[in-house]
Amino acid sequence: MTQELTYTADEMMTIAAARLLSNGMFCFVGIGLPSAAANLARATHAPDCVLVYESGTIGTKPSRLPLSIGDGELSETAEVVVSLPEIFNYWLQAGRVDVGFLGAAQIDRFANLNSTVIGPYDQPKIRLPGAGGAPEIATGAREIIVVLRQNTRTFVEKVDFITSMGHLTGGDSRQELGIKTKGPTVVITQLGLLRPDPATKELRLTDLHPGVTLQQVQAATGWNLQIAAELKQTPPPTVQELSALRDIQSRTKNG
Amino acid sequence: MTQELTYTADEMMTIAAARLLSNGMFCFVGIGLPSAAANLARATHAPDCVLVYESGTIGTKPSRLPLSIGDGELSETAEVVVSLPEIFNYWLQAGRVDVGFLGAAQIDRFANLNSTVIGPYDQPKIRLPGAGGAPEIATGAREIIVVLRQNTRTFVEKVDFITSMGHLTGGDSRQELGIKTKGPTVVITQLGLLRPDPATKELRLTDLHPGVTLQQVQAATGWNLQIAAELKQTPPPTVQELSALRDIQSRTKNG
Amino acid sequence: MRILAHFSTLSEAVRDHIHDGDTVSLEGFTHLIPYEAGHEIIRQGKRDLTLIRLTPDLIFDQLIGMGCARKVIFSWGGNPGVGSLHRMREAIEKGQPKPLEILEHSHAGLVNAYVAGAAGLPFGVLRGYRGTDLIEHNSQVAVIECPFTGEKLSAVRAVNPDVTVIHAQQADRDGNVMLWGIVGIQKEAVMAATRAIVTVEEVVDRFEPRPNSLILSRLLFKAVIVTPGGSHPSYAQGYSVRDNPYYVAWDGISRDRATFLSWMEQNVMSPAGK
Amino acid sequence: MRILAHFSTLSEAVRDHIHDGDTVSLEGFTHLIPYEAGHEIIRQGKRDLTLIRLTPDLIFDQLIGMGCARKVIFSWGGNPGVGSLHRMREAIEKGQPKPLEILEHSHAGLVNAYVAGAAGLPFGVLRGYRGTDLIEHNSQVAVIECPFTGEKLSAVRAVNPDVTVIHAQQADRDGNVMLWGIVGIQKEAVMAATRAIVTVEEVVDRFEPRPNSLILSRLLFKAVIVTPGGSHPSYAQGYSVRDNPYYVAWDGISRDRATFLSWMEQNVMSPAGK
Repeated sequence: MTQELTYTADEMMTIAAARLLSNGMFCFVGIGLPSAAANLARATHAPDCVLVYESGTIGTKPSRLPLSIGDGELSETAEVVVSLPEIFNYWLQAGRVDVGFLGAAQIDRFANLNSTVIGPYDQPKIRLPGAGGAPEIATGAREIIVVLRQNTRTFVEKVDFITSMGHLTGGDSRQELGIKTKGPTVVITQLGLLRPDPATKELRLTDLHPGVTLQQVQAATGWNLQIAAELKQTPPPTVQELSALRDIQSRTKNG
Repeated sequence: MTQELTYTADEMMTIAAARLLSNGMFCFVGIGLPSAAANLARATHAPDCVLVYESGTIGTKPSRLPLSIGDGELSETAEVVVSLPEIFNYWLQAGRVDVGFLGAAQIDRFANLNSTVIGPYDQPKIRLPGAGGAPEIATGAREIIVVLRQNTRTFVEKVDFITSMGHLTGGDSRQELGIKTKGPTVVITQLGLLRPDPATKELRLTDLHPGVTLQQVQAATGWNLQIAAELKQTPPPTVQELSALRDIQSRTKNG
Repeated sequence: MRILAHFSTLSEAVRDHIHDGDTVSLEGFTHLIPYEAGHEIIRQGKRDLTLIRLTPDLIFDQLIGMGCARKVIFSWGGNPGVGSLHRMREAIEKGQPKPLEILEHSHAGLVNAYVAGAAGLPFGVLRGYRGTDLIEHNSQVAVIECPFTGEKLSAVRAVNPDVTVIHAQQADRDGNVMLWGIVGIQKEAVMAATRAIVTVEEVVDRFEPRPNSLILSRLLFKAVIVTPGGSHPSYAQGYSVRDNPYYVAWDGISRDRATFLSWMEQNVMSPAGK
Repeated sequence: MRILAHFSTLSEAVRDHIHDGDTVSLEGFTHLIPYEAGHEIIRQGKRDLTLIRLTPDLIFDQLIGMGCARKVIFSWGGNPGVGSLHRMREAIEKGQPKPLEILEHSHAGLVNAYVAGAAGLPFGVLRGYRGTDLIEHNSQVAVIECPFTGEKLSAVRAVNPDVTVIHAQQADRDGNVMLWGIVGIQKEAVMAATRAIVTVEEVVDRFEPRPNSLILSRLLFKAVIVTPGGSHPSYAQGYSVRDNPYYVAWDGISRDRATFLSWMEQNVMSPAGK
């Protein structure tokens, strides 16, 4: 019998995200957990997953995780470094990106994302950093993986500000704006995975991480969360996944 | 007494054009006579005249005249080589070019230029190469120097096709299209120089080359050409000008 | 973006990626013109192509004279420094060997059509074509008004070729491509296309940095073909010089259809040693 | 275009080219941020500036906290990898030390505003801002319709700063400027501006070719200033590494206005050895 592995919620999220990436995929990555997930995928089952950061570094192979999207190692290990007009216009907008990762401070049931402001825009309660590359990643990448911590402050009935469009008001409302990309296809939290219902586009819980209960998930959601008919159990992190991830992170801390 | 110099009509045109360039001017140059004129200016009174060819070579210093705008020496001797979107959008359209040179197969009294077709567009008598960079040089450069041979086939009452706008129908018609650049300020031929009247914008003969008569000029013009009140005489080529020009051209032939 | 570049032969690449009726861009602004690939298109007898190049150059004169084209999109159609493209003129003026439709831009206009195509936009904007008769004869140019200033500018419809072909100096073993010198509109022509193929002078283990150089990602190419001298009679900086006598001689070769055909037979269709 | 670049000092260049009320862009995407030039702007007490950067970063936090700015145009206003820009937040949330107007873009939007500015166009076009609330709060974004397809896209008004300031690795003796590594939006920011000044790590006789490098013509600069370490705590590839501990420490320094002011006094206004 194998010994039970211990791991953190962040590790589970990162590993769940990495598992969704496959070889040859072209991934638009941000700093933090998405960057860790993409590099974990590269270190394990998807060595030919191509990473691009919005700083214009294409096919970059950092040995440790960058603190900022502009860290020198990203450009030194890149196949090509391009300017910002090129990365946003010729790569992202032109539809060459398979998967974009986005985080947010708030998400609603249709996976619309807020990273701009809590409270009214003109009288903010909390002013957040703002849009960055997110709005165009949200519409330019073929599909979006959202990664964020789930609680009632983040999973809200209505976001205070739509920074990045998810499925707008559900149904075909996204397509009706003339947008052909899929938008968020999965939301990864420390509790499980949520995916939009094919018709209504409302997020449903489809996967539960090990040891998490449905009650915990519902309690961490600011609306009445739908549960998929066939709810799956996320396989726990493997020894290989955990050690590869911890290896990347220890190089980062010591770097 | 100095000995009379002999020179060709092309040499006179080239030298007259070179004299109009000054140090520090940023000149958009084409192949042939304009290229010879700009390099002659660089070799004589305007060593810091900056040459750009539409191939994207900026600050190029060819030792001999290129046969095509893409010759290797243009890029090898350039300060910077930029892409075509950059040269046309960021340099020409952005208004950084002081002087553009244009030739043509036909010109009218308002210095509109045709390099597209003789006869109807859809049933051409002679199909010419077409626009190239000319239409946007004509509106993007601060001013335009036109260089072409003068005869009744080239100086016509009405051009068969406006490839590059000069002063359109005269008066303020050019400005009324929202164009702020000056357009053609001088036309150099083998007979003399013509400049637009400040108000009507109709070309007037302002300078006569040595040995040319008014009758010759009138006979080579397809409309009733106006003569400036103070008609000037072009100073003949100097020994220095001629030998510098011939030097450039002999390097070209032997290169 | 999942199909990666692979090394191929010219005959395979042209057979697999260029089909009758395709819109094909062969770019290279005087420098690095993909002649060998163009000749392979002729040898394979491709038909009804819509050909795009800023400067048709001799390669389009050859393609048109051999009956491969039904339409040409271009912005300057001469033999640089020499004169006319006689085969293209005969096709336009007399419909020989077959009628040729033309769509005529200025350089700046066609450049911005490629830029828009590369950026996935349906149109580009420029302060161009104003006061010219070009706009009357080009349905792909329209007036557009600035929503902030009210200024009227020109919109040019994006070009998105089915295939773009370029020639470059080097590829690395992964299929990344490096070109240097006059880089023209190649990046945009490649990125605007559904498929792109590239011929290169040679394959190197590592790119040496060069002034005025450009690296195009392996992700952009369906096929990379080692073709030394593939841009002759144009040139590849660092490998060859422009064959100016060829350009000058072309005027005589191409003036008469029979002379042209016999020259093509000897030099392109079944050249000695091929 | 007739005034050529000349070598200058930072105090002269800021005095001569940046005036109260100017719109000033300081670009460098995480890499090559012109900190020293920003500090000189603070030391000279410039006021009422409209500041433009994609990522305001600590340099704008410092400029805003010291009262230099009346407006910020930006697209992502955080401390990268760390958290908030506390001085900028306090100005937006509480009007301290003075009210701060903001104009907020996405990266792609502001990038295309610079591109349009560099190209001399009044607006740029992108498939962006769609479905977001940003468009409601930004008068410089409008809907535009493709005249060919009818598709609705976004137009973004061009930015044309009075002055753009950048930091680069090298200048040559003529004043041409070379940068390499992450090159961001610097070319467009420089070319969109009425005036541009550049600080460089060093002057070299000849540029050595580098991968991913960019040369900006001397014709684009009013002043070139040799300023080694001029981008610290960001970095200049080949010369320095990013000072991540500085970025982390900034969170504590900037959280409280008094601590911030005393830090600025000691480290920027009258630093030891200056």
